[in-house]
Amino acid sequence: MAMIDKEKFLAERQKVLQGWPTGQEVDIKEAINYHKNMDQEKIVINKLLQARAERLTLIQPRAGVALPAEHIKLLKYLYEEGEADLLPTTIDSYTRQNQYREAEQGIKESEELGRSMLNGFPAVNYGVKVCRQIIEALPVPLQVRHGTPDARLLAEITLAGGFTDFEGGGISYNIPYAKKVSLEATIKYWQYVDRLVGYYQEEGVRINREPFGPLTGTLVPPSISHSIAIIESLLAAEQGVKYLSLGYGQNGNLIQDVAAVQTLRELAEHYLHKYGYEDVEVTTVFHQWMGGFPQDESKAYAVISWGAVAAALSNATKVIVKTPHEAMGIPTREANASGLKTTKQIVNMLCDQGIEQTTRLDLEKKMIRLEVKQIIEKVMELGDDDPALGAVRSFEAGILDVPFAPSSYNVGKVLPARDDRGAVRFLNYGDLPFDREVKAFHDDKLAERGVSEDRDVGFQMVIDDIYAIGKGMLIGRPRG
Amino acid sequence: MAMIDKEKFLAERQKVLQGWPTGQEVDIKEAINYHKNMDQEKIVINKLLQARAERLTLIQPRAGVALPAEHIKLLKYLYEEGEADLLPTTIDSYTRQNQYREAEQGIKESEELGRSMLNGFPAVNYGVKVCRQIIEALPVPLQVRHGTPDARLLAEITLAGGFTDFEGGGISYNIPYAKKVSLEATIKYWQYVDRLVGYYQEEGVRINREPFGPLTGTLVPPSISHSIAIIESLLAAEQGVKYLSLGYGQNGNLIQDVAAVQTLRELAEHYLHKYGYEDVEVTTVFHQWMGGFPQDESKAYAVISWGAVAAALSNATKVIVKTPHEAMGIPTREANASGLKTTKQIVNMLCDQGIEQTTRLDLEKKMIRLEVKQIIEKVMELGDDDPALGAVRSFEAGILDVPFAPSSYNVGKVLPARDDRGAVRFLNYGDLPFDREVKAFHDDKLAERGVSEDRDVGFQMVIDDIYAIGKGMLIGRPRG
Amino acid sequence: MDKTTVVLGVIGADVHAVGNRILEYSLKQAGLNVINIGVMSSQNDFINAALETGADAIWVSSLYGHGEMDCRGLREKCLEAGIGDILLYAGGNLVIGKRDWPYVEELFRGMGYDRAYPPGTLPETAIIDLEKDIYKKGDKNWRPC
Amino acid sequence: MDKTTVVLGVIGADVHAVGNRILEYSLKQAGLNVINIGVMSSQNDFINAALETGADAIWVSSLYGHGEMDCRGLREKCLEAGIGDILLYAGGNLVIGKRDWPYVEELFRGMGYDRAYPPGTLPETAIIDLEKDIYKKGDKNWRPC
Ligand code: B12
Ligand code: B12
Repeated sequence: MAMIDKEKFLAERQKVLQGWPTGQEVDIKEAINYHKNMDQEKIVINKLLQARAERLTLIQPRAGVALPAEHIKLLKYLYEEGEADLLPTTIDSYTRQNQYREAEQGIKESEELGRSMLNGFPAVNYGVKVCRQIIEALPVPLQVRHGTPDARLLAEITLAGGFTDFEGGGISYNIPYAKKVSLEATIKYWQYVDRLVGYYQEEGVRINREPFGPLTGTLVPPSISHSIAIIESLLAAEQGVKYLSLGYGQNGNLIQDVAAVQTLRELAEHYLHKYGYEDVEVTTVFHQWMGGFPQDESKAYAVISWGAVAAALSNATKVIVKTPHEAMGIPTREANASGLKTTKQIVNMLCDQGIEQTTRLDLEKKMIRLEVKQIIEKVMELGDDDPALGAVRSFEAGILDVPFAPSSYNVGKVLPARDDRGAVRFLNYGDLPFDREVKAFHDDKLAERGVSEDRDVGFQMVIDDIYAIGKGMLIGRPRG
Repeated sequence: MAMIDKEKFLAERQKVLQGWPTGQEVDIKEAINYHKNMDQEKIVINKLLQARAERLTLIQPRAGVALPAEHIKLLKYLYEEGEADLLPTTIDSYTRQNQYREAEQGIKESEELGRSMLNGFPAVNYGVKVCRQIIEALPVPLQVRHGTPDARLLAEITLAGGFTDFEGGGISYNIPYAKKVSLEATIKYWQYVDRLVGYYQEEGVRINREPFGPLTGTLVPPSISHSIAIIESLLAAEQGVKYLSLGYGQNGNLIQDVAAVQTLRELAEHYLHKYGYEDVEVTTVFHQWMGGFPQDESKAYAVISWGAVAAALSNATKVIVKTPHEAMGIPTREANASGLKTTKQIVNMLCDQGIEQTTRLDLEKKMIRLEVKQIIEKVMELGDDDPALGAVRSFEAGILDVPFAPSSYNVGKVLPARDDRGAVRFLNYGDLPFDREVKAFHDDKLAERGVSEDRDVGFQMVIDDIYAIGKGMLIGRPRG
Repeated sequence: MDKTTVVLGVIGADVHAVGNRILEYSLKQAGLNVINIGVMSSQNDFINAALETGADAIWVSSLYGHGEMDCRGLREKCLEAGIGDILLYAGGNLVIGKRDWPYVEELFRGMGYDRAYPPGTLPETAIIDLEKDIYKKGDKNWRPC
Repeated sequence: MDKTTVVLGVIGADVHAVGNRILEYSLKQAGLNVINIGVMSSQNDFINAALETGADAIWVSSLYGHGEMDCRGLREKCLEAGIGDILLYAGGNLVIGKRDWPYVEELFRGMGYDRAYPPGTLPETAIIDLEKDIYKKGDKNWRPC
């Protein structure tokens, strides 16, 4: 695989744009012009690169409702009251499944009931013009956040609509977000998206791309999410993407989380260089704990704060913020702003403190590097140095395997569990291509926990760990 | 000074108990019996020593209202809903000034209005029996928390009333809590309190004593509060106290805070042993940020969480918890429980993570040890090895000097400011007995900040730092 | 006496898989027969699975917020399919946003669900209810735990 | 034209000293004459300082929660002392607990205070008000900032 041929790409575009009537509004030349006349302040990558240079951590919420006027109000509020540095537009689940008819129905019901019946903003249904209304109504740059296996039309419409950052990837928006969509297909869909971004790039328009780091958000060992982020980086770079934000979902053990963020950029740059992409800029994204939250809001604030601490100390370029309503449902705007303000206070208080490179931190980093190397080498071997082919074959073979993923294209043998300090380890390796050293490390760590809890290392630990943070702990210790 | 002679002590007791009619209810023999029949679960030191052994951090709120029934309800709620491990009874400000008449007035107004018109529980006015009602109504142990320069009667009544832990000290409850009460006087008053605790101890009743660590709560450098805690430890040990919890108020830089807690116990034990007290058990108390809080509750949660993080990582035996209402006023019970739950979640998530001894941590610890040594040596020299005399003379000479203290017995020359990482340093040494090495260290650290902020090191930094946390930062950087 | 059979799945375009795994595990641990149709299941998937296996109950999960739209009409579909009296339970984060639970419960009862569960419900709670409901209906006297 | 003189202090058994220091510093920076009687000052301490210095205003701080009780009657004492028209400001955490500000403001206005300030007020805000009030009273035309 190389960069998609321009002619072929342009031909495919015509088909994609027919997916829904609003596709016809997209005129890419006009869109490029629109972007070129945009205020520099409204371009995500400008803010990200500045933050990276100044070693700041920016804060960004998740937010999206069915009706545009409400959506704008919501985002304004999150900027003004919540002090958000970057804003999102989270897309609803019907749109994510290309079910635009259901989305239309959701819009109607929302209009009738006067409250959002969709869990996000249905950008495709609204089209380019409405997207631009949103962009223009807000003083900070906006990103599209979703979870769409086939986001070609969504990308066409939102990028033409003035968004300067687009989340997702052929793996990261399939495996955790779909059941029966083939990986081959989604990688192709996302090569299209990347090619579209690359096309804008060729024309001098800088769009940032962000693979979805946290995957299923639940006890994902860093080497798994890092490997997938790296493969998606290579796939994106191949299509001409120059700006990448790579994400990682907090696991809760500070040292492991810091090690993860620090190695994420380092490893991504390493492999990008190795495969000949010298001019790609990498920034990092830290997601506050993505698994089950405590119901109690005061406890949720603690989880949010702890995520902010790890984001700040690991010096992630931005942090995606949870809210005190997380366990209950889509947050009110007040709850959303609350999560932001808590995060802002922590990030501000910690930005000058730094963290030292300690023995334990070094060890975590060493292990992540080792594991990623073993995975990526095998992926590239299976794919004959083509990351797309490598990814498809590796998922088939269980060389790549995401815990708790709904996709039938995921083998699903890997099981994670926390060790005695709360770091996430492998309980079951499935078919991951790890050598003895790696396995001995994880086995030892879990054995340690077994001893300290006086029980067998096993599946009950996984269950207990899934519930743990929601129940006020980090490690799912046996009760009583 | 040595232990107060028993006869003299018993004679003084008779006078003290005449301070207010309820004093007559105190029958110390009966009280000793009462304590001996108390459930082991209700004795503070049992819980503290167990926590210390298991490396846990217990959580405790501040709470007190005017009316006993309301006070009991409040504490029950903080235990049941707030998951408090230890409970307080915070005493109102009139009682703290021995203004029992004004307290009586406050009780009346509270009864009439149906809401507490006092900022705490007036234990002296209620007497022994009501105290015992409180103790008996609750399943966990209780401590008296106040700020009383002359707490002799309060101690008599509350200890006879079944409390097993008593906060305060001749210095720490004078300098930050009084204006014109002589230090000589308060040290004597508190020798009485310690002697009373020592008396119970001789009779086999274990009462814990806790000097008030945070002092004015505002940018107090660790070596100042440590020195005072050590002197109060020696004073207490001299009167037969065997259990001491030593406190420290969070400053906000994690490494400095961890260094402070770790050295606090180490140094206290060192000096206790040095002066011949081998059998005193020392536990530690971490106070979440004691200075001005942000008005915004979400931001207050962040400050609370960050305090909980430092408490857990430094492995303090207990943490005293702030609430999201801190900047506004005495918290509702709900807000109080919220602060507790946030803290509990953090402490639970961090209890197994630990923190490594790093270069920066070592350096902070080294500096604290050095500074404390220079202060304590000078204090003991001035006092001819008598800590009481040493304290009085040292405050006169500015060898001991607490920033922002209201007392006219405090020289008040010392000025603290944050360095470029937020650690609290000395901007003005006043007459502190520091050598060149110490001063060079602080000067350098502040010069670093000056350079990074491109402004002179000076008083404006102090003002900015006082406001900083309340305004969402740690370091008071120049605006604009 | 047959084992009680439960059809389990996550309805609509919802991909939240973790709770579904745990429910399956817990139901099996409790000795029930579980047909897990997994995430992204349509109303028809539920009906078909129930028809094929002669299930006693359908447990519908909805986490992602579209539960109100997705779950509507399932009871009617059951009636059409001739299994009108099958036990219908729903759980998860059934509506969008944090809403008063009694309101949501009423909503789902109105839609023909026998029981609905708020966020954070532990499987054990619902398994005990299931036992009761089945006992009440009188066709089985099995006790799951 | 004389400098404006403000008597500053913290009333009652209140020892909160930090805000008092900052207020003194800010008032001086703004060019005012400040008589700081410090923490733990009684109503008489305020009156005496105002009489001695012919002050234009009294700034009372109360942080610790007993403000409602401690501040009551100060206006009457001023009247008795023959300085009934002196400007009286109060600020800090004036009552116990987090209460609606309008309620507290009304309470203090009712007690004869010209102005009352909620927690977190910056000195500058009140200094500007002071300028206005003094200007309105017409006895001085000095502008502090
Ligand atoms: C992990 C997670 C994800 C992962 C899911 C990975 C995967 N494939 O499984 C990812 C990141 C992919 C994700 C995506 C989305 N998510 Co999500 N997610 C969560 C989160 C944090 C935890 C869910 C979880 O695993 N919990 C742990 C398990 C054990 O608990 P459980 O799922 O609640 O199930 C238990 C009980 O509810 C109960 N139960 C469940 N069903 C039933 C049924 C019956 C009959 C009974 C008796 C009991 C029962 O028993 C289960 C076991 O104990 C929740 C919030 C939370 N709970 O903290 C949000 C949450 C569910 N997600 C939400 C949303 C909106 C989304 C997205 C639309 C948008 C987004 N944020 O990107 C997409 C949806 C995509 C789609 N099409 O479904 C919202 C739903 C909003 C609402 N209802 O108002 C939530 C509540 C977060 C929030 N507050 O906004 N999410
Ligand atoms: C530091 C502190 C202490 C220190 C004080 C050290 C010292 N001697 O100065 C210590 C630990 C000793 C302490 C003790 C107590 N405290 Co205290 N303390 C605080 C805290 C955390 C910060 C105060 C501070 O320094 N702020 C920084 C300065 C710069 O701000 P400021 O004081 O608010 O003043 C500014 C403005 O308010 C305004 N202002 C103030 N007065 C006036 C007047 C006018 C006319 C104007 C225009 C403006 C103005 O300008 C100032 C400068 O910007 C506050 C809560 C908070 N604010 O976060 C509680 C707080 C004031 N304390 C409180 C209480 C109850 C107590 C105690 C009774 C009990 C206890 N917790 O131990 C004792 C009281 C002892 C006594 N007799 O007074 C309560 C008061 C409750 C209420 N009003 O409902 C508070 C609000 C905490 C709480 N939420 O419970 N405290």
